[in-house]
Amino acid sequence: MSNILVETPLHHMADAFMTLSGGGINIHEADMVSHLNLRGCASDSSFMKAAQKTLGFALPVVPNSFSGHDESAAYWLGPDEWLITTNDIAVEDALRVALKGHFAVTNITGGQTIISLRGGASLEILQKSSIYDFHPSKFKVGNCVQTTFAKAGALVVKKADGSFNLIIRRSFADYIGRWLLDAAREYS
Amino acid sequence: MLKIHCPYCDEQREEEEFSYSGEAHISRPLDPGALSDADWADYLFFRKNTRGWHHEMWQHSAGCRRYFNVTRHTVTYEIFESYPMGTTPKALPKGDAR
Amino acid sequence: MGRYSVFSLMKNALSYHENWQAAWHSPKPKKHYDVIIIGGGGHGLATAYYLAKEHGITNVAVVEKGYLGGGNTARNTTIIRSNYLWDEASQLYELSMKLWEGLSQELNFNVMFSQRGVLNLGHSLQDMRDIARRVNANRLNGIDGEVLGVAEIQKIVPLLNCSPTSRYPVLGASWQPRGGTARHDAVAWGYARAAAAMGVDLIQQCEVSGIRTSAGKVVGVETSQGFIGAPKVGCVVAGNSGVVAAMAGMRLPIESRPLQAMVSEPLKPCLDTVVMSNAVHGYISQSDKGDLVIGAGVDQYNGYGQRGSFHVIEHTMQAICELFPAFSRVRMNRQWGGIVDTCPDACPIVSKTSVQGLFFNCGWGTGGFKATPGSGYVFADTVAHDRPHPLAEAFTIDRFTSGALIDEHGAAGVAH
Amino acid sequence: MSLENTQKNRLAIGGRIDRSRALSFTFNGKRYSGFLGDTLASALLANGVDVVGRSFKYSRPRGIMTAGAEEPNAIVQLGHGAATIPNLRATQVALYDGLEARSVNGWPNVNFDLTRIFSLFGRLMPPGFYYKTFMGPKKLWMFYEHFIRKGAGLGRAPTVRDPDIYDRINQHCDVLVVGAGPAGLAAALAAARTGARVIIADEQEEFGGSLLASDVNIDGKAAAHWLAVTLAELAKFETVTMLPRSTVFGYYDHNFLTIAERCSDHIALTNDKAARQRIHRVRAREVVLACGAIERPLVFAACDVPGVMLAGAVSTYINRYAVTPGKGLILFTNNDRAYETALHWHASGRQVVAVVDSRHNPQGDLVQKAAAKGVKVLTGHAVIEVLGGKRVKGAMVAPLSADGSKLTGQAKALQCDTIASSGGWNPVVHLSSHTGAKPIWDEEIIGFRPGKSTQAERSVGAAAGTYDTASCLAEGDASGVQAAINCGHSAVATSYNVTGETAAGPAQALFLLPHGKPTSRAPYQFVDYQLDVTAAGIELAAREGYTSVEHVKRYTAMGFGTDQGKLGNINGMAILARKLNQTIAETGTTIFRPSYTPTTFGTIAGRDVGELFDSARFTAVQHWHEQAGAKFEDVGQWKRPWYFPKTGEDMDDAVGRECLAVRNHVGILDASTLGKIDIQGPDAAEFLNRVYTNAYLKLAPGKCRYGVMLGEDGMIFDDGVTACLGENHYLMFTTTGGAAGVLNWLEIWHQTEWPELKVYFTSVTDHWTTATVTGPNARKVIAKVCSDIDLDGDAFKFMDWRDGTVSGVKARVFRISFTGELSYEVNVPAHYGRHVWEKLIEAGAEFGITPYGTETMHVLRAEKGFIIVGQDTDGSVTPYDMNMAWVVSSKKSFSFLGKRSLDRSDCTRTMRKQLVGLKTMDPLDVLPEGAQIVNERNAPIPAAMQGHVTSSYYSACLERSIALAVVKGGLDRLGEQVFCPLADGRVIAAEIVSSVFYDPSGARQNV
Repeated sequence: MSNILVETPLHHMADAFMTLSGGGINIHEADMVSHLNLRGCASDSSFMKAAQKTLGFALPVVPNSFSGHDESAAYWLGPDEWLITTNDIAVEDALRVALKGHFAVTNITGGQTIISLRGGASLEILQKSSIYDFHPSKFKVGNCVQTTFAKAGALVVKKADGSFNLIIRRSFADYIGRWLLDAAREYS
Repeated sequence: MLKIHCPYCDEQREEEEFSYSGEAHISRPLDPGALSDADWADYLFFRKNTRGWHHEMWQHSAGCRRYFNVTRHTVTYEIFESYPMGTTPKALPKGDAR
Repeated sequence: MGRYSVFSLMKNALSYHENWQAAWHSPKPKKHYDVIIIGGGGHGLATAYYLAKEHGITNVAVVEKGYLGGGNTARNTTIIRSNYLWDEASQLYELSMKLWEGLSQELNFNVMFSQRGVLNLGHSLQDMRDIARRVNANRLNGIDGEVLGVAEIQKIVPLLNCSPTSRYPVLGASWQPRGGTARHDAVAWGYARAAAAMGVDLIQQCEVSGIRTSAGKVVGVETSQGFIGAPKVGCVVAGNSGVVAAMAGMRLPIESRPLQAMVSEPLKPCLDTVVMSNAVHGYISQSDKGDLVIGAGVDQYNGYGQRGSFHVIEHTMQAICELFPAFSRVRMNRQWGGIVDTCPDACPIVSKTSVQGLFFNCGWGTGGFKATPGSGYVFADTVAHDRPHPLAEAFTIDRFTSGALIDEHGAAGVAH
Repeated sequence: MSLENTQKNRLAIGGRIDRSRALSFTFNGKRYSGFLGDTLASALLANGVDVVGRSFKYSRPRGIMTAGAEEPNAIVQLGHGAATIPNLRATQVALYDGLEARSVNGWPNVNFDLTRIFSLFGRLMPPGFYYKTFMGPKKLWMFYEHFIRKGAGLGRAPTVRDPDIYDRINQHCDVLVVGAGPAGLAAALAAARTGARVIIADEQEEFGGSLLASDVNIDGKAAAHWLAVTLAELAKFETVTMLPRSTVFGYYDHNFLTIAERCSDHIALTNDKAARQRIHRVRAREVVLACGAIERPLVFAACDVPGVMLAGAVSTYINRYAVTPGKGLILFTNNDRAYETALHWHASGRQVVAVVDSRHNPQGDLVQKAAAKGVKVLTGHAVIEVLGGKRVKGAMVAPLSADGSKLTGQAKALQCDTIASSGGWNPVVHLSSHTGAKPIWDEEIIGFRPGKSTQAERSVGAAAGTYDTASCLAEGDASGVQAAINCGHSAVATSYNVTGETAAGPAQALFLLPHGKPTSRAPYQFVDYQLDVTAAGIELAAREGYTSVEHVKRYTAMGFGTDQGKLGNINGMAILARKLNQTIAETGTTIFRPSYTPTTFGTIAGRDVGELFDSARFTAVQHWHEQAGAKFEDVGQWKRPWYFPKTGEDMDDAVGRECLAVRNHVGILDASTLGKIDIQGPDAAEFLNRVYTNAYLKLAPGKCRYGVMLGEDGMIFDDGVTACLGENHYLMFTTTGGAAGVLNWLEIWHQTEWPELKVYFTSVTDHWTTATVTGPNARKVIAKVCSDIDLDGDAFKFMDWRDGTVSGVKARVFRISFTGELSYEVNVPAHYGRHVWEKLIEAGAEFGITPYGTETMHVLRAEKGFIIVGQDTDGSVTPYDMNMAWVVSSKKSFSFLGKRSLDRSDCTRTMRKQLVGLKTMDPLDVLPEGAQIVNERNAPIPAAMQGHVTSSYYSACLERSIALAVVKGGLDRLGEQVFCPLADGRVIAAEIVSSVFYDPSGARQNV
């Protein structure tokens, strides 16, 4: 499949993002991983166990938090909804095999992308773009939140190294990319 | 600019994350066919439009996408409580809001 | 009532304006009237005026909980047009337009009706289809209207952003030359003065707390100034319609929402017409005082607070700056909110009710000001004859049962 | 000429200006100098400029009256060209080098103003004169209005795009402190020390408020020193945000406040590096309002002559800017505090002609102090009229009755060039009243104080009517402590030791001064300076029945100026109250609304302008479309290829070519924008059965079905194909515009009405790229790129779908058709979208594959009579109206959404508008979309309209025009002729025909 062209939603902005680096803010589109939407009943222990067994870690049940690690993570989206990001494409089928009863696994890899936001100005850029309170005393490592981002939406993730990930929809990526470039101008 | 508690995210969140969805506790008739035109119209269009404490539906559209109920005062805009679908609201505070 | 004219002005100037008569008096309510109008806004006062003038019913009281013209009449953006889509609506608004055209003279009170024209911009192919449909319908209803191209629009509004590369480029517009604006307070005052001169009692600071009925008939209203009797009661209370309906044990297909508006600081003339945009969602005109008068969208939630949410103001300002990039450095002087009574089909209710002698005139939503004369005219006729005026037949409350809604969302579009 | 010596009123020492930084500026074309730290107003006063503007109605010369936001007269236009700013207050403009300012009124200039002629007719322009005149003859108002508009307005708007950018930032804090005077600083400090997140904002150039020009000592330090120490401590906290030059202009629900920060206006007219202004959207848990008070002038005849100023403003100019704005001062007061102004003036080495005190026996320390300095004090006297035109020349002073209601003796003239006026102070209750709190009249402070809080907010210091520094600090500290505690922090109180303050004796409630003549005949006694509202005007309004304070405001325009009545409204209400023989409390006040001071449009808009005005959504194939030269159409937020013109082609050429290519060969469309919802769960079929008009229980895996959704009102609101992907698994296609609405529609019914149904919905719109390959050659094209699907017409039928591999990518292929041709909709994950699209183009090359856009799609589907929801429907049509009875199942046990409404009388009546086709008599006539339909060629106006044209095109393949329309009873009128009268006068005749123009049997899509 080496002759197959794979295009991430922001492939065309890589250079523009590069021009910012060195300043107070560093923006880049993360490498592609699988995105799975997982639905199921959090109070169904067999479902939760099966998911944990397959993923190697438990699904988060605390609102606005995520579990897992760099290779594979699960983000709380709602009381019965999670986003799984993983660089192991086998996870999708493994979940379908492991889970029983009423659940749903939906592959949305093509529909999303992840933007990494690091540097001293990250917090201020988030404040310019979103109404959520990202202050370190409120939004800690291990937190994630779905909220508005400019006139679109994003799942904002606080990573262990203090940097942020924005998980966004493909069709809005170009707009959000332009918004970020505009917001970051004064820091570069 | 309302600040609304989402019972699922269990946080106070900004109004811009939510979509208003009208008067709460209006359930769809089980047998619409058995209703008179007038009764059907009442379900479809007629509303309390309360001036005071109002039970209403909101969706956390930019968040967890869940619908829930809010008891809000339509004059002071004070919010008394948020509560999940299918649950019953607390007794209303005595008298008017603040 | 002394006639207003440049001569009366000069005469009074000589006596240092010490001898002007009151425009109206504030009597205590009588025990009984032929008709009580609840609500002393533009629509209520116009109803009382036409009851007296057209139907000779002068034993009328207008009861107002605050001060005359203090509700939406004092809070709207004064846009007047009649280019609605459906026959029923456009004919009602056109009746209003014709009344506007002679109103200052009829009332002997200058309401400053300024026919500077109204543009409704189109930003998408579907917008343009809807505009063409509406303008064609208007012309066949005898209402003036044209579809304009970008070049013609730019001539009328030099400061409008007509760049083909903007986010939502202007593709064209509908143009109603007879549309325009008026001085909102003057409309209420003019009707009040003319009605009072014919014997109508204008009772301010008089809040209605109940509607008394007997055997399915209305017998009067309980108020903060005591019970006032009447065999006919007309409710013209806009945002508070639901509250008054509840007093009569009724519900209405109406929800009351906040609607916000704002004005800039006064500027020298820079915008000579009214510009409205549904898609970009802003509308703007310039008052004679020089303020840019701007309307925002309706807030999403029910509210009687006469306050709305700030992000609605932000979106409106973004729209104005997008349409008029040169206004970006102009400053907003004042911002306020009203309560609009919105119907599911964005059309009003002018109707009898299940209670004999109780009438409602409401649901004008965001489009009430422009309708003031026509609304008062047909409602007075409906109350006087106890049957809908021909132009009001389509606007009875029954339409929500039969399903004969008149969906004007397209033409009503943005709040106006 | 050297810069300094133009400044005749500048003191040699003192003030907070930097004498080492001289700045040059121009006012009305004349060059002046000032210093860093000046405002435009202080610099103009330093230079002895008296007349800075002309009044709105009478065009009277006006001078600087105040030192702040309440300034009504000194309204200027800054700069020129694209960056010009209208209507700024000179008192709030920080001076910078090269600043260029002009008065906004006065022609040809403020000192020699021809429009002054109008004031001769002043008597003919009482309040409301517009309403009484210019009425006839009919329509002539437009003529009068033309001239009235020319005369109205203040500054001029720019005429080209704003060169600056603006920014918006969201803030969340425990405590927001509004105002950085003694009370605000004490509050901020108390809260900050608890570790609370604090924001403190002040509209002025530097923090300090009254401390910037105060003689008191705090904890043994001079006020200015204490200020410096306090600011330094605040700056140390990471949790504290300090915002000078930042006006809190609005207070909204649930403690949401908006702050406009002027980032660079003190440096230059524009900012090419970053945002010129920035809005802070603050959500605060607790709010402390320490926004101070505004002095109230006394109202007397000709009190608007340049040289009449607020007493506090005079002190501010002397102490803060080292400017004494005159030579000889008369101080006119009804209270003790104003005496400080006389002392400051005296200390600056200039003459105090007299203090005129309306009170008969004032005893306060300051009164003694003044007397001790040898200042002449006239007690029980009043200034009743000002002498002079473009500058005060003197004052008529007369003895006054104890209650201030009448004169008790002859007036005599005193010479002076400055009159400092003080009628007491009005707390700034504006922000608190934004929340809906009604201000309360307080006889104690002779002013309105903030009403009952409706939010977590408290007013302190002068804003609450507390005027001595010691109490301000104490109240501030207490409020900061309380606010922090309410936020869950533990706090301790601090006490401040203030020395050097003189206690003030009681003031007198006095507003309008009597004159020898009655108010109606006295020279103008101005209340609202900017709009020329006089005491006589207010009394006239009352006389004419405009007795509500709101009526008076609207009838006289009092308070409608750019100062929003900050200076004059309370006086106006007091005058009205007296006229109506009621108390001020009974009279009440008008409601204060945002903005506290005017706020720049661009600041409120932020960065959401230009390309960022709204998000533009793109498919994965966008860059290919751009390279192919596509023209784009806005569909909701999406940018969709509209058509692909080749060089020299116009739209009609391109669309004709694209249509023929599809009908005769093969075309390809990017259909990725269609909404797609993945539906899973044991009750999925039951759910679909409830939301669609037709039946879904028997839809087998591998099969697709077209469905229509109704609102509960029975009207069509979306349509699309749903495929059964497997047991309990479906994929629903929605319209492009309807995608979000449909998902919410499904969710709300599931979450609120049918939670017992086991089903999940997930949007996969963005996940899939959908390439529609359609036309007689479609199968050949697919065959070249897909080897693992049996494409045989019997194996893979119309309305089937299959999994397979397309040019190496796992794909889902649907045999559904919106063109009526053999079609394959190839769906692949969007990151492969560009790849698969290009492979399809390659594979199709030999068959003449042609990319086409939305316009061609519209034509092709119209030839087939397929509707587009939102174009052929408008929210008022049922499936029956659309001639789609076949899609409505009457057999379903569950009463699907909207079904009941279809039985209402209006939905079942005859002569509803129904979807039909129209063929123009002249096949080359293309009906304009939106054309209305009537029965006769020359229908009289108003004409009975039968319906309208919803879709209309020239069909290249049928070589004639075709149209879809809704026509009253249309389905029973096939063959009838109708007419479309057009705006250009043409009337086009057309025949009502079936809405299916092409391949009625559907043979072509079924091969």
